[in-house]
Amino acid sequence: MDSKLMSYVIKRILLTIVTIWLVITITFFVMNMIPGGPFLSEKAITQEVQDVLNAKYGLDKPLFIQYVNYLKNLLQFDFGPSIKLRGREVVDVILEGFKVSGKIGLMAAGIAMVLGVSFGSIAAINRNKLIDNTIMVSTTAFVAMPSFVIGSFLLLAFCVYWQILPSVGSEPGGLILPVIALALYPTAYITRLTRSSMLDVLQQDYIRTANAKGVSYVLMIYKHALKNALIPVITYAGPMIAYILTGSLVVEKIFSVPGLGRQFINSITNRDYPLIMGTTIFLATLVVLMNLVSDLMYKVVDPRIDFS
Amino acid sequence: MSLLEVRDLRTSFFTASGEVKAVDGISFELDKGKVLGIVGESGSGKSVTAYSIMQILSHPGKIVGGSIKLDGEELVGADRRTLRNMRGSKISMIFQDPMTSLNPVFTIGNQLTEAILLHTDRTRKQAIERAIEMIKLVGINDPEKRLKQYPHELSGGMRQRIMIAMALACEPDILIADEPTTALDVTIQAQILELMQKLQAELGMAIIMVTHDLGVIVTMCDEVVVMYAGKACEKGTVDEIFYDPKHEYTKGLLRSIPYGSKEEGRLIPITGSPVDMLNMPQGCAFAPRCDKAMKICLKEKCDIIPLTRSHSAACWVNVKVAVENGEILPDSELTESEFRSLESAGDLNG
Amino acid sequence: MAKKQNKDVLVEVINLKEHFDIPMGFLKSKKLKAVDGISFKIYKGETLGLVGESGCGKTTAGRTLLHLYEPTDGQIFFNGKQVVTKEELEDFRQNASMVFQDPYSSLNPRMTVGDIIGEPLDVHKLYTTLGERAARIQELMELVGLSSEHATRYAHEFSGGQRQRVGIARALAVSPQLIVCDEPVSALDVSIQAQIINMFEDLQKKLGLTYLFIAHDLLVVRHISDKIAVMYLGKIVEMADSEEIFKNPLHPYTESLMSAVPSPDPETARKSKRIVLTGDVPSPLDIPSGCPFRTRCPKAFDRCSQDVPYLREVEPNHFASCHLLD
Amino acid sequence: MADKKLEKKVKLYTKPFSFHINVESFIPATEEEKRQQIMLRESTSFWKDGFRRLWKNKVAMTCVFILSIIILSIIIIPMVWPYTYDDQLGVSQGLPVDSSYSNLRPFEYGETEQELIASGESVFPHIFGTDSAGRDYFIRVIFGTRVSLSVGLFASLLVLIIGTIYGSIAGYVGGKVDLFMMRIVDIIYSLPDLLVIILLSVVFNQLFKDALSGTIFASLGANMISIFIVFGLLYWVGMARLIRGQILSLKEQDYVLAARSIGASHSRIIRKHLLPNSISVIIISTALQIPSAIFTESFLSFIGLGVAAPMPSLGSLASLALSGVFSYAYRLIIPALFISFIVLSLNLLGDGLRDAFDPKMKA
Repeated sequence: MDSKLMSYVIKRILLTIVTIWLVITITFFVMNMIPGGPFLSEKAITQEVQDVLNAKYGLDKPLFIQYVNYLKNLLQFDFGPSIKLRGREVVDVILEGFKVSGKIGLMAAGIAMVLGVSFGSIAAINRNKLIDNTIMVSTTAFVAMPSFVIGSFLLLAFCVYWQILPSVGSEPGGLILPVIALALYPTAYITRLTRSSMLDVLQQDYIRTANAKGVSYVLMIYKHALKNALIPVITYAGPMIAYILTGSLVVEKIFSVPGLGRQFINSITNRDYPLIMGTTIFLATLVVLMNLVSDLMYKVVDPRIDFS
Repeated sequence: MSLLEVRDLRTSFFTASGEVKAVDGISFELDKGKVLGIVGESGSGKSVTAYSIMQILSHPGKIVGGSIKLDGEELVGADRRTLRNMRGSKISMIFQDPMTSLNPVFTIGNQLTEAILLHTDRTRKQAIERAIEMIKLVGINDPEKRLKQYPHELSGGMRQRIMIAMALACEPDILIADEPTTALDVTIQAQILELMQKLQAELGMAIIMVTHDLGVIVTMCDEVVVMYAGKACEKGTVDEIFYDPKHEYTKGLLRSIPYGSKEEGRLIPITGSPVDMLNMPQGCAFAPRCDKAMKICLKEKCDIIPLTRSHSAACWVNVKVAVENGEILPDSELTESEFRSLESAGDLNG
Repeated sequence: MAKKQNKDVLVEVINLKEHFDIPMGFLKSKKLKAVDGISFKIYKGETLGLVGESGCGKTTAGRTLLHLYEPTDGQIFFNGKQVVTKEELEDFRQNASMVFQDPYSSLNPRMTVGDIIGEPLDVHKLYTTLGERAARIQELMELVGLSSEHATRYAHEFSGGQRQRVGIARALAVSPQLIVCDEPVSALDVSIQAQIINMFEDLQKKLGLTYLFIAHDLLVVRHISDKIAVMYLGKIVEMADSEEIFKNPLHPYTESLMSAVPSPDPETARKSKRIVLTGDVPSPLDIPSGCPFRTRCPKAFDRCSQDVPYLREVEPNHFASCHLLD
Repeated sequence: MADKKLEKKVKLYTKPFSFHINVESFIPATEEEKRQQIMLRESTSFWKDGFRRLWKNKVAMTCVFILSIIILSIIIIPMVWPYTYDDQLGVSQGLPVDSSYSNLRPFEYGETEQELIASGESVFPHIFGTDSAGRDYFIRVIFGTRVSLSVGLFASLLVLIIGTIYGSIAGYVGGKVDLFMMRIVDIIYSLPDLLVIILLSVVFNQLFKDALSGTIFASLGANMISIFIVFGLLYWVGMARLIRGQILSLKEQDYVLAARSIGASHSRIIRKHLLPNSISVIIISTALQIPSAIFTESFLSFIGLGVAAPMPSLGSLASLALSGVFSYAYRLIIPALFISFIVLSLNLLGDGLRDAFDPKMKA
């Protein structure tokens, strides 16, 4: 790896660390703006109990010291205890939820990538033909539908009207609908992205060169065009993960999936502040890291990139 | 029989604002080992002619008529497989911008061996050997290292050399060069032109040189087709075109360029602006800019008329001169046999 | 033509340098020596042609001359004076203007042709009434051969040659003494080039203009220039009267540059012998030591890699920088 | 230099074998005749041209039509409708709650209304029925649309203002200032916006709850205010990046250099050259920003962080309907369809604007 690439990678990693630190800091101080602080429930408790609790969790110390302590704990993956789910650590709650959500998210992302790239290429190759128009109309529609609308419609169709799939995520087969609901939007988006970047690439001079060399149509599309066309698609990988994470909030609510998203919404409704903080930091870190990965992949895949 | 015969080729672009007849009936032949120049200004249809021969026109462009015969085999309307076997093995092409004409995400080696693997029975290893041989042939050092490099790591001149190596790897009969030196500096242009001349002498392929640069035409070509607004207005050998132009546009063009001597004094430009391809005049496309335009020029297009065995032009002025000299009578009619007998007349061959 | 001694110098440039910082990776940067110590004079009413290949610094030299970039080093005298204060710059801007290469990107697509030509008038407040402005715009348009009824149209409705006329009219609006022409015909079709070249010549006679004519096309430069300076990697390698430099090129680079241009005349082309340079122009970020041309010079010898040659008067009024000439 | 030998050999053949020529045709053409052959195309300005293209775009014009109808309805209908969005039918002071008004299906009536109809009076129908609290669902949907659209519009305006100012400063000043400003943008850009919005909404909700009571903002709710603040804090970065890129590329154009060489001031360059040439990009991206803002608002309302009850928005209506989805599916379908139609129309209109005014710009 040449030094320019190295220095770019280092710069990008530093920026990511700064971003994660910023997320933690914002989260901590913003949450501390709540009257009484985030670590105590609102239930009326006596002053003595309050003092004991404060001392126990170090809440009697100045805010900055609390912040430093919080950072120290985070480095050891200690997000503190939940205040609503008695006796449970925030980390455990998050990890338990993430097991389910991660599975759904990964499946949705995989489906979106595969289908999106395929549909997008098909549409671009058959530009302005019936199949292209069909794909474009349907993706336009799916892009315009918020995840909760898609989720609701799927619920209505498959669980209420036809009654062929369970409406609750914990039942067998219950994850099919949430995965579809999550995958639809990114699929549509990747389809459009692939199509437009493919059309762009197909007009490039090097495609003409390949054509003039006598390269067959199929090879031209799958070797010469696709690799170039996928470069912008890679940049969407990061935002897609972010979308799927936030999308899972509503989809898990609609289909009652016991995942991190539903956990998060419950923690908001219950005002379980340590859990909100923990989940926000966890998810934000995930998204920021994914952005880093897709950014680096983009630079590695495209040999042209000038790192200066 | 000529190696390549183009007859009345017509190519149009069907745009939202209407049909643009980019190439509107052009004919020429190319013999083995000859260099034919197609010269014209931007929008004259010279590049479209080249793309039409390769049949690699981009979207709304379409060949709407005419015939292209390679070794007697018709290419217009030929099936995909025939065309694919032709491209890159019988006819190869290089392009104006070597920066964008190589695929940025594949190595030089990958792109060089591709055509070799497609059109010959060579194994991958043999193909790599052939690629190395070609890189040496086009005068680039360190061929093994180049194979692993990406296009952006090379300079413009080197990229054009790679393009040439790629085009010649399968020993084509014809090389079409579409403005191959326009994007390059003069010293690099000289290198590329010299390389092309050297390779032509060694390998003996025919070349179609598409360019707007009259200097490049003079350096490289045996014969020239001058294009204006999608039509060939004059054809002939380099000497005929440059010393005895018979179309007013060619004459104007030759008058308007500086030859680099202080004695030449003021340049004599062609007046007016290039023709608007969407609003083509009814008669000769050049008539509105022509000093010698006559009534007929505005009404009717002149066919391309042979003047000698190798020289022909599409200009009414020639007809007028012939009528005045009594070579042709107004309202005269020639039968086909009379025409043939004229054609075989000995005075043309001398 | 008057004798040299009687001629006034309009522009004098002494040891002009223009270096740019190019960031390279993390906290590092490199100096791009676009123009590296050039000196020349342009006499009133004459044309200095500046030729060289892409990346030789000719465009940067022209822009720096017009104070579009702050010079890194060196002096620019205009009418014997240096531009220092804001007022002097304001005054300078009314005496020097520029014509650009690309007739498409040099005209604002959202402005009418009239407004484009009128912009210098607006900026320098060169009129008192709107009628005066319109009359001046009409005058300018006629001067460059445009019909004044086109003033309300937009640039995209015109062909390349007409657009370039608009660009020239804009440059003339302030009634300048000096016009820097940056490749003004290289984007135009051959048949249009001659129209524009003729116009430059006519305007020079009519208005007594002085040109710095930047181009890569040697034949065009030879046609229009009184004097020619050849640039290579930020330096002037040779400078002389245009006939002299073509008949008697002293620097190996000038020689090969001129022989590289293919002649559009078959006889001349057959007779001429080409000197083909090997290799590419080095990057201006990595200028070779000693003589910058030595890496491609067919006549290079030991000294060329050690000593930097300086531009000196080899023959009367013929300057060159080459160790061979010592 | 003409080769005289060749000249002599010139013999004329005609390709068509017959040949009719009127000697009259060889009279030179006049300049006037020549000029007639060239037609200068009709003069068009950028805007005229763009609007003509837009007018021809059937999809975009359909969207304009749909959006106009929606906008007119959300302005006029609440003024003339006999019910209001927070009017709980069947609930009146001092009387027991008349539960017959809750959960009416479309075109059903409550008990007292049925009595009125029986007595021959006409009663305004409940087109979409009522919700579980006995509120007329049609007017709630209309009002929800109004809320969603206004949020989208104002949030986009906010984004437009902040983004444009920030982006143009960074782009125009350039250099180290630009570098620093864009680092900040990079960081904000890589924050997962919805998570931050959720977080801030949770906190602001707590903070503003008391401060707002009694003011005109109370009916909007603390969440709404938070949404605006959050939009203002986070969403402008996309716009800022876009504008900066635009300004940077415009700055490199020769006509800006030309203006500088003339001696034009910074303000003139910005006013006459940079702004007019970036305005289409600004309009297009604002048009595309509105649906994304509506998206976000409805998302937040759906997870319970949007508008404060009883004020409806399309997202909160869908959210509320979810619990009764097995019995009253249409209550979910209606707002969902509304939101899809609005977002779809706005997206397509934005695409149409882009095609009409800036064909080069890509999503």
